[in-house]
Amino acid sequence: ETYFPIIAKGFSHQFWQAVKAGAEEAAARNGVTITFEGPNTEAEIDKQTDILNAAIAKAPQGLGFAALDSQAQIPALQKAADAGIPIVAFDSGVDSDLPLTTCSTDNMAAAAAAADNLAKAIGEEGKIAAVIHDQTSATGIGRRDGFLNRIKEAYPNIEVVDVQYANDALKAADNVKAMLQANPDIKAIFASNEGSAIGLAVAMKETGAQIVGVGFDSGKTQKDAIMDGTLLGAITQNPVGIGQCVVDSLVKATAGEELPKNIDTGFYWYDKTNMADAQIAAVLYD
Amino acid sequence: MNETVRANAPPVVEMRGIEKSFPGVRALQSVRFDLRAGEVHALMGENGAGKSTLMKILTGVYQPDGGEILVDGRSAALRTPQAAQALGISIIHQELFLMNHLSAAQNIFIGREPRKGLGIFVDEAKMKQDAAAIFRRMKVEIDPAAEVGNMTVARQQLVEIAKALSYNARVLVMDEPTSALNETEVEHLFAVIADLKANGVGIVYITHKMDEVKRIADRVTVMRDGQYIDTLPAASTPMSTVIQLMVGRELADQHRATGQGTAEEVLRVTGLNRGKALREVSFSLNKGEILGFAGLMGAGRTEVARAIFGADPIDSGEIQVHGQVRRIASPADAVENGIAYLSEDRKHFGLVTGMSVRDNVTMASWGRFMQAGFMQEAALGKVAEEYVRKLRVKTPHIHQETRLLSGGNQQKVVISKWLLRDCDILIFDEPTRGIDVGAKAEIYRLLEDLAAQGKAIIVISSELPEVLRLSHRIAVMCEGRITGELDGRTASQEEIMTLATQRANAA
Amino acid sequence: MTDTTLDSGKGAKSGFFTTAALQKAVAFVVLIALLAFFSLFAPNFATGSNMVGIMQATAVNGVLGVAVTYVIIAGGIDLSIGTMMTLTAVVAGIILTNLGMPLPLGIIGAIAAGAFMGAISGWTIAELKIPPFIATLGMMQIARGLALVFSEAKPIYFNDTPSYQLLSPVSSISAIFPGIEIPNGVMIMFIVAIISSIVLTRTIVGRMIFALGSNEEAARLSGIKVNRWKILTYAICGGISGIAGLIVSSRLNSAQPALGLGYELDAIAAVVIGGTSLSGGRGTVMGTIIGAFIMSVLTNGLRVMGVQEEWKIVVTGVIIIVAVFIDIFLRKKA
Amino acid sequence: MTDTTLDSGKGAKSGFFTTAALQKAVAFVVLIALLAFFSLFAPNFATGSNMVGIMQATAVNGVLGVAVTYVIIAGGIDLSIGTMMTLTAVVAGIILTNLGMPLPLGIIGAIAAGAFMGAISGWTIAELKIPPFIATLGMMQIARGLALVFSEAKPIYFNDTPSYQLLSPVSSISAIFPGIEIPNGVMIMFIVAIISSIVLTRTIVGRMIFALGSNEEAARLSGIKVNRWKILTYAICGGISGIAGLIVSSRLNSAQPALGLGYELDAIAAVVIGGTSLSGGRGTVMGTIIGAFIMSVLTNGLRVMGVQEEWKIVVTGVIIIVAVFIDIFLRKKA
Ligand SMILES: Nc1ncnc2c1ncn2[C@@H]1O[C@H](COP(=O)(O)OP(=O)(O)OP(=O)(O)O)[C@@H](O)[C@H]1O
Ligand SMILES: Nc1ncnc2c1ncn2[C@@H]1O[C@H](COP(=O)(O)OP(=O)(O)OP(=O)(O)O)[C@@H](O)[C@H]1O
Ligand SMILES: [Mg+2]
Ligand SMILES: [Mg+2]
Repeated sequence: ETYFPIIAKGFSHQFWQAVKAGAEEAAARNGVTITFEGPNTEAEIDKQTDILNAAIAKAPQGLGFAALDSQAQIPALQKAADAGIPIVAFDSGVDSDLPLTTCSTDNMAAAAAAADNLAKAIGEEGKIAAVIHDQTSATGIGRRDGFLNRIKEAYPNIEVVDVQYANDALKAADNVKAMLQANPDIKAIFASNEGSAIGLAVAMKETGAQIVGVGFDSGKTQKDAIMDGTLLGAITQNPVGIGQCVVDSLVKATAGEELPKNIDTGFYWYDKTNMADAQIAAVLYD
Repeated sequence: MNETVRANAPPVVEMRGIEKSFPGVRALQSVRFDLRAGEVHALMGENGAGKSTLMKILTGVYQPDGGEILVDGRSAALRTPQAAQALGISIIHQELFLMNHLSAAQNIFIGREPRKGLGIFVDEAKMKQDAAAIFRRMKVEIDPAAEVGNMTVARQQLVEIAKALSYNARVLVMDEPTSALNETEVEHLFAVIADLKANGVGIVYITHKMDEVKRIADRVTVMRDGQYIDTLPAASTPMSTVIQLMVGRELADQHRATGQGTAEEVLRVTGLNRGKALREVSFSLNKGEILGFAGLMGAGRTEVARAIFGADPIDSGEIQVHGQVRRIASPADAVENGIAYLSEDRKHFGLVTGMSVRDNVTMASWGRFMQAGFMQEAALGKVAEEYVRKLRVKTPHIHQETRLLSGGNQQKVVISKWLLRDCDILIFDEPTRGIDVGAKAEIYRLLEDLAAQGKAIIVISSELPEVLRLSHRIAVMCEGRITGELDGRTASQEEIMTLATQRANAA
Repeated sequence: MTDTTLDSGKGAKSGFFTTAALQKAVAFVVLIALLAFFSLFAPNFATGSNMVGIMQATAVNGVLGVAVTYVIIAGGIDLSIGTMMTLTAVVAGIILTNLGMPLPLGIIGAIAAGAFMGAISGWTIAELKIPPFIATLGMMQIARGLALVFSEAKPIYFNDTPSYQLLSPVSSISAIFPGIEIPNGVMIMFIVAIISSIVLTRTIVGRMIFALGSNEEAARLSGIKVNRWKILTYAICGGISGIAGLIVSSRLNSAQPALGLGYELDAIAAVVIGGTSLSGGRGTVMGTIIGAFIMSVLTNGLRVMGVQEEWKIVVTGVIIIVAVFIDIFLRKKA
Repeated sequence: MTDTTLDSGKGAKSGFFTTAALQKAVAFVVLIALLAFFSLFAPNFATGSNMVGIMQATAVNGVLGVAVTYVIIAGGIDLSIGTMMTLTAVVAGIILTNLGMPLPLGIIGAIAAGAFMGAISGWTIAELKIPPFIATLGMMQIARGLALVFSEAKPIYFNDTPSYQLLSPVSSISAIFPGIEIPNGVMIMFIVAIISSIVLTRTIVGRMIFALGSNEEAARLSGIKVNRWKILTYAICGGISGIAGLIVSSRLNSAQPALGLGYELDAIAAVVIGGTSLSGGRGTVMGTIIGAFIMSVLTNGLRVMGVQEEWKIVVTGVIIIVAVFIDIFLRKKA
């Protein structure tokens, strides 16, 4: 029977749970078995490499891998390739042609879209800030730079006065409050994942600050915050879609089908107005 | 006192055929012992004879490997200290078991605190009163609220005694209770013991001090090498007999110091000051001389020693070694200058109890047993063996942890450490505390030999006979001052006591 | 070392006596100094709303600090408090949201769960003689794993229990004294601290805890049932971690199963900055609270000053050391 | 406890005498048991490549464990080893990649940086009398912050220094003994362990470290320059953390500035599982290595068995406790 280990960048966060859900759905659909694993934090690259080695040891028919570092783990992947195990990368790619395909969304583009919506909401001028969930991980850097670059290029009248980092909702909440304290004239804040978005929403509720909040990813708290108008809206990638894409691609690969080099699973801007739309609702998760 | 009456009184406690072994040591071999109500039964024996072990068994600290214990004629199982206490048996341990962070009162009543408010709150006030009452009975000045950790060994020992008394036991074991006490305190303790006797309390009294036995004991039981030797009436038995039973050999006589140091000065201390503990302490020490430091507890003798040794910082004062002024800021400096200090608090400052006899004997000299950074294990073992033999340290092997040695044997290990380091200025603080007569005589001889070999020696001792026995010259301290110097060959106990109590204001 | 431990004991005598008082005084001075510094150099730092913000940022760490203070005074350590907090929050979520039971049951359940798990740590330490560091390191993993298992690695929301907000963000006191906008989470921290301070300094429980930390062997030889008291101590610690779990999940209106890792070190830092000795037998709860405030004032102040993240981390490390140094130094002098 | 410490001394005497040997034996039995279990119930576990994978997964934790073993035997603790490892890796990256200097300088630089920072920790502990836990907790933050500052929070790659691969992934031994595919990183771990074992049991340094851990005051009063030896101990620990930094960054062919947080706890767990006492004065390096293997075999085995991630965490926690329990239990019996 066919078995695919899926190795993510983490597992205890909502986003990865959604990817897992998608992968399991596709696995059931294709009648294959999978395991879904990941390190505790997106910093533990060597631990992810160990997970990869353990997975290869199981001589699977295929391998799904979301590399924490685009280069560092290539040697380990090479081992898998040498063992003739088809590899599908997801979430963010690897600087190598070992993966048959990469199911991902462009974090930078997605964050840029967040920037556009945020800019529109404040009349393309004024002071803004960002709270980023991780200072060093590919996702964190991608979303941060995607957002900041877009602002710099397209909105000369918008000034980014502060960028803070917080790896959980509680710290994010206290962070945002400190930011608002330091710059009372902030007009908008961007939060780069579900945790930071929750923190942003909590902080706005607690301070009653009348600012524009833009989030990222999904999750009930964030959706509610958007519904009740605390947050303007958020970017959601399609984690469920990513999960499905990984497994489906692996199935195709084992069947010997050709795969495109990249499969963009897309991202969507959602707010009060379009959350109900079938297409959007499909990619949102609680 | 009339032993006949007591002789037919039934024993409160009887121990039969008690066996106990520890890894590598057969501590007790079919030992028997009995105690009658209202008697003081002295338990004597050399270091390591098994006295403490036997009593730890009686008080539920250790479990015997064999034998039986009868309390009031009924065989009793003493699984825990609580079980023993429940039967009215309590003990003053040789080692201090106190909670340094708690006050005297809190230590005395730990686990038995008077309660108030639904029994969850501690009634500190009542506790302090009760503690104060016990201290009054012992006639000692200790603040029940004072913290045990800041007390000197002597005062801590008094707190231990108070704790044991507070149990109102009918059987009270005292394991070397006076080892850190001075004459006055010992007198007060004896008074307390007398009145316990009168109330029918049976007391087991472990000591190495013959005079004490003569004074308070009704019977004496002698142990040697973990075996029961004999039980004798204290009054009618000459101490020489007891001593012979203990050590199984003749002993050196108790003569006075005769020798005298050379004229060559090796150490001069001028105007040493440290807070209230030391005031303008000045003295000198010559090659080949034994300088005795006498005084009551808290007189400041240990403080002098620690100051010279660089263990405590001094406020002012100058130390000359071989005529040169030396800056001694740490024990390391002191040892560099050939000064060694043998602490009165063996367990905490003398030994690394978790390490072997070998390592303890050699640790002050490790530098010498090193080649390219590597320890010369063989050489270490050889010297350790040599000193274990020299000082007759009772230990299964040199790899035994010093923690497992009896009090006296631990002391011998510490002495070995400094002898091996052969510094030429040796400060011995209570060198024979908790050491049996046999070993004592040897250590006296040892100190004399060392002096004869040209070492300069300071002996701090709370036992006047010891000071007189050893010292060529005697410095007497009171309240941090040196109140006078006496010639060791002519000085009398009376002269010393006068100086020792010569308070600044009184003088 | 000697000097510190020489004074130290007095702290044990009671939370309000000389050294203990001094310890707190010292930590307090450091706190005031930090507040003064930031008020001068961080614009917008010294405002009422920011003070409330700081308090709120202190609540969780403060309560966890109080919890572990019990254990540390008893001569132990508990590394599981952070993930224990998460687990208890998840338990509350399951009771209130998944099972839809009333609020009081959720509160009791969370605290009970913490106390139970804590008792297990205590049991492995007291009966199985596992070193506290390792026993609670294991428990840290177990609690974290269970939190993920029970929550299926998804946050549990309290939307169906609006009253849950009462446990942290809401400020009930402001209803009584308008203007005093102190959130309930902070009030709970203070209440827990005051009660704990009384328990440790005035009750038999506290006495036993200090005795354990001061000299366990002596306590045993004095006929104290050492193991029972030890287990109780860890149970109390777990139970209070449960309170922290309630505060954090109430504030986020959700039990976040991934949160909590690393919180134990912040809490322990607060305890030590507050003058409690890691070797046991000495410490005060109020010191811990001040220690927790020092840490959150520091983080907040540096943020408001706009110090770069990486330098913020460096400075925090330095201040932790300096604060403790000042504490030790002044007590030597005293 | 008594019983464990009762044996202890012999352990202190030398790494190769009775109890020490027994400790290792015990941990070893646990390790064998785990290997046997997984070989039976986890298909594909007992394959050469997986064994190599396990070794590789052990190298970093093993070396960090050895580093902190020195400190723990000396009666201290070092929480900074994890982030110290990261900092040293970054230093190597700056020397080799940013400054383009030759490999040896990078190696020396990384180890020297670790030793220097370690010495600072040691100094604050020895001279300023800061409790080790708090001093190294502060250093943990400082090292982490500096790593981010120096690397500008970006990974530094070693692509321009291909020879850097020699430090971990490459297997030089297989060139000599074809078939033995043990990577250099693992060999380095074994070499560090053997040298450390000799240092601790046969040299003056080791003897001093054991003395410090057993009774510091007695050592001081024996004329031993306690502070110097203490500082040296922490410097050694830091230096060895530097070696871990080289191994991990060589394996990832990059210095990852955020990696390392939390690694200290794994290392300390390995040390304790290996039978070293956290109260100091007793321990063996080989025990630590076995402890590290127990942990990585466990993680790997559970993975290969396909146990769910969250349950894996729970089981790991349980096993840590059980392993230490067995160790303590068997030594009591002995
Ligand atoms: N816990 C222990 N483990 C191993 N050996 C022990 C232990 N306690 C005592 N011993 C050994 O048992 C013997 C008797 O010791 P004990 O302390 O009873 O002697 P003692 O008569 O009290 O000597 P001292 O007068 O010096 O106190 C000694 O050889 C000692 O080394
Ligand atoms: N650890 C300590 N803490 C506080 N005070 C101390 C300590 N040790 C000694 N002192 C005080 O210093 C003074 C000298 O004590 P020291 O121990 O030197 O007296 P001593 O003459 O050596 O008597 P002994 O050695 O018989 O106790 C006394 O006032 C004593 O109370
Ligand atoms: Mg004895
Ligand atoms: Mg003295």
